Amino acid sequence: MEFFEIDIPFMLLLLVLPLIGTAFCSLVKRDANQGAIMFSGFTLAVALVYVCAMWTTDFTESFSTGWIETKYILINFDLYVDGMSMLMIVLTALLVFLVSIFSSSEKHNPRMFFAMLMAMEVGLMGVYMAHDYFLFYIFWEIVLVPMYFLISGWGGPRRHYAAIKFLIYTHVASLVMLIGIFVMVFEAAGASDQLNFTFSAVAAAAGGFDQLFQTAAFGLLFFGFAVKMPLVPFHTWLPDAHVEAPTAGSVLLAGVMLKMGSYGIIRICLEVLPQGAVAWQPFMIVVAIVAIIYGAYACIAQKDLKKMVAFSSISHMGMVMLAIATLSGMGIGFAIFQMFAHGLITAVLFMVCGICGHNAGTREIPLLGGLAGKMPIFAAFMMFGFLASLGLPGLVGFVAEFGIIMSFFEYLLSIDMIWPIIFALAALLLTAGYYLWAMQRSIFGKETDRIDLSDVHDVNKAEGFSLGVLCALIALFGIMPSIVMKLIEVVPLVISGVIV
Amino acid sequence: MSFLADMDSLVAYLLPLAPHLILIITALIVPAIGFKSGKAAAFFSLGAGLFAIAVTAYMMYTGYKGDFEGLYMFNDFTALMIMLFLVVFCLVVLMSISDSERTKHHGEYFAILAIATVGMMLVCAAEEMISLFVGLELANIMSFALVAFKKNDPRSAEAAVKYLITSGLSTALFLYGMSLMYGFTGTIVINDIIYSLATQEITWAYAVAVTTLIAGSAFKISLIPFHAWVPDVYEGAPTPITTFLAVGAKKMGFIVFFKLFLLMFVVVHFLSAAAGEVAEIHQLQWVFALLAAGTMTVGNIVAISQNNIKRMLAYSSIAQGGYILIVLSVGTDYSMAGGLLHMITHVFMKGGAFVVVAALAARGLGESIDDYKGLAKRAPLVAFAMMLFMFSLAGIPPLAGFYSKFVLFSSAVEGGTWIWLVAVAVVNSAISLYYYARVVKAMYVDKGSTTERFRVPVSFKIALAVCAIAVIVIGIYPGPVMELCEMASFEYINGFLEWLKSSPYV
Amino acid sequence: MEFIQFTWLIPLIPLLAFVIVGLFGGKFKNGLGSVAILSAIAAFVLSAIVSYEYFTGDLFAAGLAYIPEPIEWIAFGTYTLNFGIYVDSLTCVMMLFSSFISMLIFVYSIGYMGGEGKRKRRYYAEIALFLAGMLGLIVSSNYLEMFIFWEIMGVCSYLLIGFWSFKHPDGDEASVKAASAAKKAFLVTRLGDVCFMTGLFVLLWAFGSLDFTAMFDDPVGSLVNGNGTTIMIGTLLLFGGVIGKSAQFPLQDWLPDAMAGPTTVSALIHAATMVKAGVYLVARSYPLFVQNAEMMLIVAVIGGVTAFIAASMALNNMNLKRVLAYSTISQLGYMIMALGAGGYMIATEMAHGAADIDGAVGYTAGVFHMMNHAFFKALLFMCAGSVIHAVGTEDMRRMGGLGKKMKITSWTMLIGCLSIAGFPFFSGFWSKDMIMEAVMEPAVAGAASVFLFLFVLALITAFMTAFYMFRLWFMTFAGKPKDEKLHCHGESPVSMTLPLVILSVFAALSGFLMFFWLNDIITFNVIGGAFVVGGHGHEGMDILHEILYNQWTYVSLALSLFGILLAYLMYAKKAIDPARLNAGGNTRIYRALTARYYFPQLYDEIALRLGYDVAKGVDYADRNLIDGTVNGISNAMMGSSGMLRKLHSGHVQDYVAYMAVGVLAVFFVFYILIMTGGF
Amino acid sequence: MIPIELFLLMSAVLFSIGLVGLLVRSNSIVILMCIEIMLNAANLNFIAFASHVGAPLAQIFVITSITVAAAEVGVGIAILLHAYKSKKTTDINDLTSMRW
Repeated sequence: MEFFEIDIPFMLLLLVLPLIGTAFCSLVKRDANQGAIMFSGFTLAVALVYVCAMWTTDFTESFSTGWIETKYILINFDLYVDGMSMLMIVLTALLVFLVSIFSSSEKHNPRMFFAMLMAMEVGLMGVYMAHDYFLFYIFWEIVLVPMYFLISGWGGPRRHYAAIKFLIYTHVASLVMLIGIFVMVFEAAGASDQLNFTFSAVAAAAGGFDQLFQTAAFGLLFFGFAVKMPLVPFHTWLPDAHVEAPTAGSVLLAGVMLKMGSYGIIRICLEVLPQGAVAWQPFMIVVAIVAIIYGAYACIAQKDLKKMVAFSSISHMGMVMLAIATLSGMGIGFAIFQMFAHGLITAVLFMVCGICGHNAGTREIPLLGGLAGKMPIFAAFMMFGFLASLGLPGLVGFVAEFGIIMSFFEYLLSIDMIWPIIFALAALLLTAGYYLWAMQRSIFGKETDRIDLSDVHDVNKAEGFSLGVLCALIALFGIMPSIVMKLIEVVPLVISGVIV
Repeated sequence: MSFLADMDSLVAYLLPLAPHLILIITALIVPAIGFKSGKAAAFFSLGAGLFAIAVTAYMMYTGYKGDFEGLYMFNDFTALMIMLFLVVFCLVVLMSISDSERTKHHGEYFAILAIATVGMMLVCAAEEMISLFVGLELANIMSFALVAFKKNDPRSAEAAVKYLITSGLSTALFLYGMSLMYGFTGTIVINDIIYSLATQEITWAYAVAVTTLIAGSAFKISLIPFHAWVPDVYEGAPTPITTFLAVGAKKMGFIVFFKLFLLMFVVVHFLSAAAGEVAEIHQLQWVFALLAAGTMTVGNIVAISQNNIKRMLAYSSIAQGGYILIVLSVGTDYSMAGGLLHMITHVFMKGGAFVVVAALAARGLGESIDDYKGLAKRAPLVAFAMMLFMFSLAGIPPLAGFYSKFVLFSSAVEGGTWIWLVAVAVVNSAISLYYYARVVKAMYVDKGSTTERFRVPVSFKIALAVCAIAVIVIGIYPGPVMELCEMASFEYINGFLEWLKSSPYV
Repeated sequence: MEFIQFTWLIPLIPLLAFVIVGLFGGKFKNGLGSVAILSAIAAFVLSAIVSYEYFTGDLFAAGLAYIPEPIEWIAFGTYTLNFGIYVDSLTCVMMLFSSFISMLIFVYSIGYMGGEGKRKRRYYAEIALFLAGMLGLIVSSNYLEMFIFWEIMGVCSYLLIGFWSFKHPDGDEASVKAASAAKKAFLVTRLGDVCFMTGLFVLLWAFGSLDFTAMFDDPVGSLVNGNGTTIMIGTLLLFGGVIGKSAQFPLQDWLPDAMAGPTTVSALIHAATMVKAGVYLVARSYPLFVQNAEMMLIVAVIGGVTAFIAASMALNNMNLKRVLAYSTISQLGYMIMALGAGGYMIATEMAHGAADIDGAVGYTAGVFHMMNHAFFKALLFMCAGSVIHAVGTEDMRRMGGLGKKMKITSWTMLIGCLSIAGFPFFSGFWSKDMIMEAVMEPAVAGAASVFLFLFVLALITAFMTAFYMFRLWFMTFAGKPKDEKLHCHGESPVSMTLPLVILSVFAALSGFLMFFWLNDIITFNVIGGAFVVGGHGHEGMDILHEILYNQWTYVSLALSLFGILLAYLMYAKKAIDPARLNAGGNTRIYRALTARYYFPQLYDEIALRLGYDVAKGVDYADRNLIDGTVNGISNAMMGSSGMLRKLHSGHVQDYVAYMAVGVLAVFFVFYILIMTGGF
Repeated sequence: MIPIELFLLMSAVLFSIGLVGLLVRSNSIVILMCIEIMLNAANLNFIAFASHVGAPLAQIFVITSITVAAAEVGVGIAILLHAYKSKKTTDINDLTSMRW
């Protein structure tokens, strides 16, 4: 289309604007929050223009330029955007924008804080756009650093422990993933002594990978992504990180960072190593189911509201894994849908938790109670978020869950083994259970006397705005899911073509 | 006219040693200047160093290859290494300009420094054992003196003594090894030695010779368990000299390894390939792999619990040595390129870290990590630079350290034999992230006792700027440097293979 | 056809009301209740017009449904899920009475919720959404759409039951109870909904679509995958949803607790909306259900058992609203049983390959009873509401003699009781006897002796119903006040009594509709192998004849009259002392009844074991096993670091020793490798 | 003519003596002397081989290494003196201020 003839700068804007934002926020004397809002707003606008263009004509944009080319190594600065990455990009831009507004009243070292937010955005955007393994890995790692600072600088009491745990744990995972990348690239290079790190080159050579190699490489990559998602039993960094992280950090962490894992699985593992995927399918199914049930049960036992939400996102990412593991176009499509839906919903949940901890002074469910009396709007948002998260029809979460379980059901029919569907259904019940229980004990019932509610105040304007926007979107996409589906349709059909 | 012709021939005759000669002359002149003012001496030697770099770069650029009496050669590999050492030299000189720890003898200081550098450069260029040995010892003996240069600090003297004794042992081992080697091979020309080493079937005496040789140079690289001297000496020495040892003298040992063993493996593989067999792995490669694994593991693990930042950096540089040693076990020219690249980046990131330490010491900050708390508030730019170096050492993209590690590790994946080694290295670099992040946290997250700002001397600022820019630039656009390293390694190995093909052996 | 194509407005109007009230209600004193009421009125008027057009239109004459082109909601894989409108006679009846009754309840709320102040806004918003959900469910044209509204209703019930979950008029205890009741209602219905959803998966896979149009004409023919058994499984799962929603056995337990909400909400849930949805689902999915006779048998049995159990539990309950709740459950049981019986007939005949099957009495009876029940149950609840509004308690033991103070309430309630007890010529009488007949039909046909058993249950239930309803009435209105402290401030305001009067008229007379109008509307026939809803009904006179000349009618009539008499003797005349019968409430059966057959304990136990205990275990494992491993590794690192650094003792001779050892080590490793020739 | 093995054995013994001394003696001057012994063991090897194959190169090597050793001792003594000045001892067991 004509508009995108000049797209080279236009596509890079998604990376450059946050980068400028980072510099701006870290350099300005004051009003860093304004800067962050402004630049993330611009980015969001660009992303929206893109998504509109995409929605009218389901096109895929790519941008390529040479970067490092030597005798032994070929690395390009390749960017590529299709429906899946576009969804994630929009989500990122949106969430960063909203959290900048949400926490615009940050007092402690705001320059650094907002600079870190913008840096996060750079990394995330990069991950979802990169089309070269080297580039992909660079952005993948860049994301860690600002998150480390956010947790360890603005976090709760045990923040140092949580931050370093997060850093090391995920770093190990990404290094293992890196080995997987090396292996793949070497295999792709074959006899020629130049290692070509571009997605396209590896994908082109992928046809020649034999089953055994694919299985091995898949294992390496899968571990890296599984820790990021995270799947049980590699999840323990997540609850700590979430509990200690500031609200903005948690929102971005759960909203878009976890998606990096599933994105990687779809984008790399499935596209390049389909036979490996087939070999690992049973394992993936089991892991996914374990994650779903385990996460749900862990939620029930939690005292801390935020920790509960953290475990719930483990459970929901398990849903994503389940959908991917069906290896069907439909399943992968709904996996992407769930990634998007969970991004929106979990943002609401963590914002609510943040407000609760900030306004009521504690997030300990046993200490809370009857908040709805003092903070009705907060209670309304909380209820909305919880209901959305437990898959209430008419909200975006339901569409994803319905599709995922349907595709899982079809998969089970295809292997003539129906009973595992029980787990997926039980998860629905458990989810409803812990959310309702938490709601009953925190916002309903008699007003608590265990904490002093005399001077609690309801959500303020900024928080209300961000929450309102998110809730509106949740409802919108719940009622008209085809908007999102249209973007996704571009992707999984391609992938499912690869699946053998 | 004949005189001019003679001049030309003289120049042509000495050209292979041009960089060395420049520094030697400097070393002869500097003391005289040093009597008047230390600063002047510093600037003179700095200029000389830069000039030498320029000359070397130009010679390399023109593709000059030369040979001095079969003793020293000049080719891309040596040029690259010489430039590396010259850069180290300049860096150290920059750090030493306003070094409050040194009270007098400025001229001698820089002279000795220059001579030590010359020694290392000779090692790069040496073509036969005597000149290699002389170069090694030159660098060695000079470094004792330099380590002891902090007159008013007993730790300096202690460090010097420890260094003297341990390195004396290593010298003895090395020499003993060489003597046995001469016994087998009957020659002291390195290429011939390599060939006969590669072809001879291996007896226990052979093993003794090789072992002692390895031990001798393993001391320089501070491989486990030849590393014990490193933390003490690094801590006790004046910080510029610590830098010199960490990023300079260390590389010397690697060059010895490259010269003797890497080429030996190349020969083995070449011959087996020529004989149409599959290239089986030489036992020494396994030895080196084990040494590498042990070194990086111990270095990183011990570094975790260090509170003195110089000791911490010491252990981290032990670990870095372990990473580079991967090259020896892999033994491809791609991996050697990675090794050279990591040497270069290591100069800037580790050197930069030490520059920060020295700069802060010049402003009276202690060497304990706790003294760095709240540094981001007090000296933002220094803190930022330090963060860059730390993350670069930890291998966080997009910094130089990441890229060199990237190449290094990726090279070991080839063939699949050494993938376990990569796994070890990967786990290690994850561990290392812990103590590097600790420094960053101290600077950025923790609250300091005071927040009053201070500025560091300008010479340190320049040094910092150089290192930081290098770290960023090599990280973001490593192409050119990478090409240099590839050229060097390719030229080095292929040059040797050419010689081998032309030699009477095959 | 002008208005019928605006059917989609019917659910949309209350939805808009919900949005408006929810957003702006806070600004106004009465929380924009007027908007909600207007929306209900509009919905009713529109549905009336639509129904009129449909019944007068030629679609109805042709026995077809009005189905406009649906809009695509979402498409994936090979499936397309739509959003559409489906109007047939069943739809019309349903939307007519539910919107009408809701309208009345809304009006009634003006008085009843008068004291709620700022929280009216929330109340009106939620009931508007509730109505929207119900109407949407009624007009929806496929199962997924239905499910969505179904769930929305579930949430509304959750919110409304928990409306007093903080600041309950009866104090904190009650508010805590309300919260947990709301949670229970949602969870139990959720259990049903999960079954429903699974059913959707099965059907979607089987038919490749969820549109009624695609599924209802000759279902077995239109199968993409699977066979009759698949439909059986699918319908069974659907029926699981019904069990949850309409509080059938064994999931009947949430409904009595749901009384914690405001009485108007109870009325809404029991009469107009929520629990009726289940019955409606069965009636709507008749074409699928009648594919398997066993399926219908199950339905019927569940219904009968529910009817009996619930009625028995109502016998000795002292809480005004709870008695009504149990009666609701038991009446729902009736409806389900009737539908099951009728469907069983069709199923068996279809199994014998009959192409034309005359409409099942069961279907007619079930739907008919559902309508009547809507009227009199709404009436009863509103009366109870006005009583509670007046005296401020729900405990019948403290009431009595209210008849004099609240004339209108007592009389209207009497009508309601007569109607539900099946007193001749009141609406309940007709529908209940049709149900009896429907259940008897297969029994005498000898198709299944099970139905004989069910019939007996139904008879006993009829007796019990009469008994406990009049027990309720006598304890409340007859006699003299038992509790002097109990202050009753007279009759309720007109906004509350007016709906009572209107409803009492319907409750009394709606039964007669069957003879000149509904007889040709609430029907389900198989004609030429196709299922036809509406039309082809029997003559009203035939039905009347059927009922009056059927001896079983008089048996049941006798039983209910006996029940009324017994209640009179026990609670009005005090001739018989109940305490003598139940030994002062110490007999095992009495305790079992008060404990609702120990169902609640059972469920709590299950929830505790399966939910909380397992969760504790998982949490423990998470903290100690998994995270313990992670921390253990890092601690091991630290520890070894602390140990290794001790090796650097500072004695240079140690260092020399290390080097010497190193030389030896390298030598031996190398030498061993030479011997073994590498790894 | 004396077989070369004897020379090798001799040098090996010398080397070992030096190493043991290095390990056990605490006087830093003596330790320096031990190092010298070890270096000379190597030199002995060279001479032996040289006379064995009759090549002059090795003798050059020996001379060089003796020179180097001399330089090393020179600097070494200076350092020991420096240490003695600051610590007032030649016992290396007192030089343990830096450890761990």
